[in-house]
Amino acid sequence: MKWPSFHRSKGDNKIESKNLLGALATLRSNMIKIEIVNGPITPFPSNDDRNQDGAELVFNGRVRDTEHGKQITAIEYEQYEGMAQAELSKLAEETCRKFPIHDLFCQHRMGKVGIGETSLHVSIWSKHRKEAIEAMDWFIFELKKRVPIWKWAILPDGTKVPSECAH
Amino acid sequence: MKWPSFHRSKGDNKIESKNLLGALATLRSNMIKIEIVNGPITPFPSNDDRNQDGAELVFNGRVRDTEHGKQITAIEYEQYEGMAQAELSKLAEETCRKFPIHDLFCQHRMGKVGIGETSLHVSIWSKHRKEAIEAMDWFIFELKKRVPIWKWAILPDGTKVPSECAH
Amino acid sequence: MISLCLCDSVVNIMKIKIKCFSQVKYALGENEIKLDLENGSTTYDLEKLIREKANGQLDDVSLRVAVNQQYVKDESELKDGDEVAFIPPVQGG
Amino acid sequence: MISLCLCDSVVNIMKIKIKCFSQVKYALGENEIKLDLENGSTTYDLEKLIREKANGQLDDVSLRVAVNQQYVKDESELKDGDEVAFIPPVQGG
Repeated sequence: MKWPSFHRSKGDNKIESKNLLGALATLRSNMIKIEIVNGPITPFPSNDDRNQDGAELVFNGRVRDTEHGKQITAIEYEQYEGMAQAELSKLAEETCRKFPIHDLFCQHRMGKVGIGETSLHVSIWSKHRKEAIEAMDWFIFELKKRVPIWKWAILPDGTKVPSECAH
Repeated sequence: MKWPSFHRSKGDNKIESKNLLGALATLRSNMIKIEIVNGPITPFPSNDDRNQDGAELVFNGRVRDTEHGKQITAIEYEQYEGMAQAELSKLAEETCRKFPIHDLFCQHRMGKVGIGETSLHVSIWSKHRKEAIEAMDWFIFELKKRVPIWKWAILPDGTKVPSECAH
Repeated sequence: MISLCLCDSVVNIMKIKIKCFSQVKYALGENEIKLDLENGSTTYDLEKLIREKANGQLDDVSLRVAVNQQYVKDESELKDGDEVAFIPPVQGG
Repeated sequence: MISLCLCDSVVNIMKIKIKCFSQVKYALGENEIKLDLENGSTTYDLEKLIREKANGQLDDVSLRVAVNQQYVKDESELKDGDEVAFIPPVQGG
């Protein structure tokens, strides 16, 4: 693979040094990539160079033109810098332990994001469809519960309010 | 939207002619696109011009290098021409009735597909993530039950056998 | 193409086209079979005939029936000109 | 930046940094608050203080506590130099 990334091996495999090459050959390691970015999302590569990933599932969360029924012109994302990245990474690792997926890449955008633009981009690769779908569902569900990122609604008059109380 | 496509309105909305414009404005119609193609998949556009689709979910089913534990060099897809397209279209319509999604586009490749290449490409757009994930899961599950498409495994020695009995 | 005739009178036959896919095609070695069947023959009669022709190769294969590109659930009477397919487990995706 | 002092002796204070986000930032009008707290103060004491300062604007907002960028479940004692955040419901995605 081409990207700087975090590798983690499944389980607690103890590797004897004399069997190292054989063990490495059979060990399936997950690749996780977490990026919090300020500009537009750059989609993760969806190319044909994987020969054991029968399923590739991509989720794009996009900004809608209303929040809680009120018209908005954009969303501004705010993060707890450091903690957001750490919580996302921890969550990705948990997801890879909980579901038999291969790789999980996630990009979350910060700052002002216009209507229709992608704020969250997640790609999951796995052998079969089932685990990719379940892992995607769980990962995003948990992200929305624990990763310290918030939305500010930009209203038509230009004011900016925390999304929940867009009065 | 830019593509030739099939429009269907939700429910049995009766439209009085004098209220036609107003009714059309609020009527949410699903867009369905079903393509059975011979060459490589051309991914459906994932752009920023939708303002009410908070969720965009894309599935790529790719050919793995083994079938039932045996090494293969490619898959050759076969269809019941006419019926495969009809069943896929019917299934897409059912999916749009069963789940509150907006649009469902599907491309299935025929003929020889190399290892790592995409054979099935599905994009679903909806307001929220939940219905997109459920609809994707159900659509592909049903596709694998009823759409008359089959796999022939191409073995390393060049022979071609129906996938289930790749002996 | 092969052609079988089960009828004893020319008046009482209907022409049926059978489309073969996957394991059915593999077992029979044909993409398409044209048959003359006795009037009143059903999908059940035809499936029995096809399974016999396959010499046991389809014994473990469950087949669904489509007539004129529509799945049919129960045994149904065929009519002249019908296109029939015995559909092995599908494998799209 | 605002600075509050709850201590009566210089020896017994600790310096705490509070990070403010979303509704907390909106209510307090600050990104970050530096406070001197009495030794032995807990996350509970600090949350009470913050809610008071918000003049009722955070009454309907549930807050989770993070100390040094880790969620903490129960009331915990703070120590000098801690970074604390009262985390309103998150909204990523």
